[in-house]
Amino acid sequence: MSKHTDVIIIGGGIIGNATAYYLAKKGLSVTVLEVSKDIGVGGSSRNGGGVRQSGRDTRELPLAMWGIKNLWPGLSEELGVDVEYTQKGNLRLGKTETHQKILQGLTDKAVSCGLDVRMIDGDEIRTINPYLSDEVTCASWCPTDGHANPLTATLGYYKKARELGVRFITESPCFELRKIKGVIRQVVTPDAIYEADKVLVAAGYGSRKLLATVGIDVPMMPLKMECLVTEAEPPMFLQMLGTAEADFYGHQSKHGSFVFGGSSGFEPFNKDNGTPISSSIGASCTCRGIMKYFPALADAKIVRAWAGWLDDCADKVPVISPVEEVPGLYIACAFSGHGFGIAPAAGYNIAEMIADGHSTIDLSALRYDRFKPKQ
Amino acid sequence: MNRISDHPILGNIEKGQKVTFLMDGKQMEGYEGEPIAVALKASGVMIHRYTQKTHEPRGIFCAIGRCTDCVMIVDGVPNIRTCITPLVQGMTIQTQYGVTALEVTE
Amino acid sequence: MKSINDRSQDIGPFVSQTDDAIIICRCEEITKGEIRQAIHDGMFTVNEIRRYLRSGMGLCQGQTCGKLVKNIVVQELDVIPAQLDPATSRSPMRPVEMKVLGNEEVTHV
Amino acid sequence: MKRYDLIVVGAGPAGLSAAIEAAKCGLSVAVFDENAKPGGQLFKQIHKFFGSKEHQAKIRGYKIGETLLSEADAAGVEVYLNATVSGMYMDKEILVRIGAAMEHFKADAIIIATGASENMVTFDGWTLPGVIGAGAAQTMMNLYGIQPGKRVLMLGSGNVGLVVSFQLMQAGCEVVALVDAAPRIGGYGVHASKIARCGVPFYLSHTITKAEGTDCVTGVEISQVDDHFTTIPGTQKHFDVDTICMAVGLSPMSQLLKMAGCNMVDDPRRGGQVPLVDENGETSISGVFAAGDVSGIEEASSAMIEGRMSGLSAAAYLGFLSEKDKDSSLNELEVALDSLHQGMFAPGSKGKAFTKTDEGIAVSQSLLKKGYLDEADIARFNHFGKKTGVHPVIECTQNIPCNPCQDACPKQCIKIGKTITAIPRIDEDNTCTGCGLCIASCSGQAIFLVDEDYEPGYASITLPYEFLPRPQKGDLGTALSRSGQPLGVAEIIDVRSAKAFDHTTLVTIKVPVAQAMTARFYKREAQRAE
Repeated sequence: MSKHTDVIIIGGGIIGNATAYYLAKKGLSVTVLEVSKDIGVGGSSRNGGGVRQSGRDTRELPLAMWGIKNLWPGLSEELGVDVEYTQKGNLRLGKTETHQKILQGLTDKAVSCGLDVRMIDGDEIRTINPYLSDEVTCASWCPTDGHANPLTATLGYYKKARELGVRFITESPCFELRKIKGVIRQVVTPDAIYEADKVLVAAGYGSRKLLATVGIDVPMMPLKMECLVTEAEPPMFLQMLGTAEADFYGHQSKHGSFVFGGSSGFEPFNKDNGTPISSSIGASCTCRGIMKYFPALADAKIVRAWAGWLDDCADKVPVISPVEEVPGLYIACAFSGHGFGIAPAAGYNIAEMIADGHSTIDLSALRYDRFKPKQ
Repeated sequence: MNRISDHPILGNIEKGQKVTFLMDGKQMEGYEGEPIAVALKASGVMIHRYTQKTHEPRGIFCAIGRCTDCVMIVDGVPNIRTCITPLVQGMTIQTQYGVTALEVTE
Repeated sequence: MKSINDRSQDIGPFVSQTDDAIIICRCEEITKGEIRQAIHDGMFTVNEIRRYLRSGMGLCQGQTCGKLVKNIVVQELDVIPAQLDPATSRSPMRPVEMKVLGNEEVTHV
Repeated sequence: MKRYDLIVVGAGPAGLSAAIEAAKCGLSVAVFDENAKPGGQLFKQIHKFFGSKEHQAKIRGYKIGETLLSEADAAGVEVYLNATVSGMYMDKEILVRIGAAMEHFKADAIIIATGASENMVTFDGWTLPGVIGAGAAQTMMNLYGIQPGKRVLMLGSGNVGLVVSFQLMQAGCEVVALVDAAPRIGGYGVHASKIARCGVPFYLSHTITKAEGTDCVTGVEISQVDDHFTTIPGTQKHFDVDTICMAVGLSPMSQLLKMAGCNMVDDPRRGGQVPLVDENGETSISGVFAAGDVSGIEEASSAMIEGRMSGLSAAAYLGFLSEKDKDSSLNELEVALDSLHQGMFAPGSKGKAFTKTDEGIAVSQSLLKKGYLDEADIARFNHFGKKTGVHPVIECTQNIPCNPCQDACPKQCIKIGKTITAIPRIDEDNTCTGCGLCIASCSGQAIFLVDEDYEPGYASITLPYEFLPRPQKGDLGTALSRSGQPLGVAEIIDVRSAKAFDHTTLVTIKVPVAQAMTARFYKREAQRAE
């Protein structure tokens, strides 16, 4: 097989897979290079599965809204894999006045972008979700938000892209991007040098080191986040949940298990032993957080906890951008822990950007060169 | 009766107090401290649960708390590994259907 | 040695087998046929199969079916077992109630 | 957070042995085990162990467990029971579920001795209640005193399948057949012979094709397999059973090590995913050791030695033991371990088909295929001239690491020599007194005392008996052959029990002299010879 394709995508996560699929659908030949042994190993398989618009920065909100309107509802059918998309709303919960203020601020911004989201009180919250503790006094409520299964969505894009002829190579670490005569051309791995007319770097935090080989930087930090999942429970509620303090988030899956992410407060300082495993304290902290809101879940058994590194951007918003300084190079990284919900829309628009030179949604607010020092 | 009253090597295997418990509403006897699964087996109960998807019967498989096939609803709580959960006087045990005590009817 | 890293390699068409209906993952009730089909959908590793089908993600955390799934992949892809990592090991090693997991000393880091 | 010099995860033979050695060197040691009872699988092992004195040969597993526990206690080891290690993290920290709380513990060294989990095979109906693991059968009958079933079919002819089959019969269950897909019996021939002489048929090159029943197992169908383990149509056989028991091997339970980031390797000879360890049992993480089945499937005797080695290594790692003292102790243990690693069943011999013993005698094909020796085998392996008066007949024909019979005989009639795997020889210059200590000492129950001159026309045979009810002097029953076939009436002429026999009853039967070398078991019910 030729080592040349129209496009090389570095990173077999949901962004890379979705972009590969939409590019292949447009008739382009694509190679996806994934550093690990598994497809979809990074944040794509380590998130809470939220597909929400509320609570987002206004710069990425248009992408989120467009994706929920145009892609998510038909995604299972399109990919031939049940991505378990459920659109039953998102509750972002609060207990204190401070929480109320945080939520109100987010809500006001979203409303200005045309999103149907509003603040509701404790009684209304409990009519939507009767399992919430009485301590919960306020919430932002966005009825068009929802959740999906990050594992099947990521692998569904992979499966479909593979069917359309996209070549996926796993365990293929990329050392270097090489320009030939001023334009991007080569991707160097230990086994081979791959060539393409265009290269998309969508490798999470790993993008930073690789982009440095062509003199480009995205200011981001690796941040270890932890998730856990319970045994299957009888159906309780369908909303996606979050909190003003972001101490936990999650939902009940179609399978019946609850998937929750959470934080211990030490995430930026977490150590790493080389494998993305949970810390000794993370899952316990998340459980305490959950029980404060859902006392009814106290008896639910945790069967698994996991952790992963997310690519936390300096301004908490992704970089989705062409790189004019390196013609042919594109970047999609720094999703900062909320990339899953916008992944289909991102993949679709990146594919347009690469194939057509412009995208349906204006992504200029997410450019790589937006970071400016203090004046 | 499938309890071993006398064993050529182990002699009489020590047991706790005789206790009663309810299995799907029916009173049964067992020995305190022995795994629930053992007491059920002694009373001839083979089916501990029916699976969620295909409603197949399941019972004891590994007997050491690993396979989780023998889970039942114990005192109202589902997914309790009966092979390693000690029997207590007055326990209420229920056959588990999927993850609930409600029989699935199709 | 054949590599499993090239995901576009030809592994032949999916041909149904007489024992495809046998349950492999007892907890999540995943059959051999579903696992074989997943391999033909491109899921070449135990982790990918697990994420795609939920095999090994049930209450027992894959303790019973881990090796069985791996053997099916070995057969289907015609590779040797050492080429395939088992599913990632995760805590807690046994199911534990939220109220218990949340009940620990919190003074240390 | 509580902190120890050494934390051991797993209170089985390896873990307890490690803890004892380390504590004796002065380390503060804590052992964690998820079970209510310590000892791991030892308390389910009611058979006598193989090996030599230093390996605790001829002692039953549960007794070894009791000894280890009291030694651990004496050495000041803290044993946490019902304490499930939930995860192992950086900085040698573990999170343990104890009761309704999680507790964090740290140590300067950690030994993982979590043992193994059972492998399973799949067949139509394998999820039905009544299909169980061999470990489940042992747990039910030997720990909790309940029969796993009335009529049982065993899948797997390795030592676990053979030993558990025998234990099932001891628990009063009927073993209707022993099935294995391999063309020959995997475990010790002596274990196979114990069940063959009770009449259990062996079906080698067979596998289970179906467990029958709607709510639970009511029957089983087996079929023959070809050289590629594919079932041959039309070869089905049916048995009415209520229980199907699987003993198809073990896998190391190495998840904690993998999770902690130890370098792992898939090694089929060790049973699966194992940590990469150096000669001290130390993993790729400094101060984290692995011992016992978790680092490669063997048996409890090896696990105990490996455990001791890792305990000493941990002690040396933390400066409680000089390198010199460690090396000399390890060398001694290495020799003991090596002696277990010899012969036909050594880890390195897995899968090999031996045609001759180390002594150059052709191995018994009957034993490998049917579980018992045929008459030609008997002639080949028993070179004794005189047949006057009582004398031992040893039907031990494989090179296995075991020698208690040599130590048992007060008259030195039985010789094995320095190589523990040698086949025992009978020294004809020494005179057997018929004390029977050799019979009771033989973990394989392969020694018989025969007296062809018991009465004119009749021979006496003394055999090991571990079933209830015990026969009584004067009882009339049936003599069974090595394959469990009825030979004719046998009269019980002596029944001996003694503390030294450790629950093995010596039963002496009187049979026609022609059966002196064929009758090897006694059945209580009178049964006509066919």
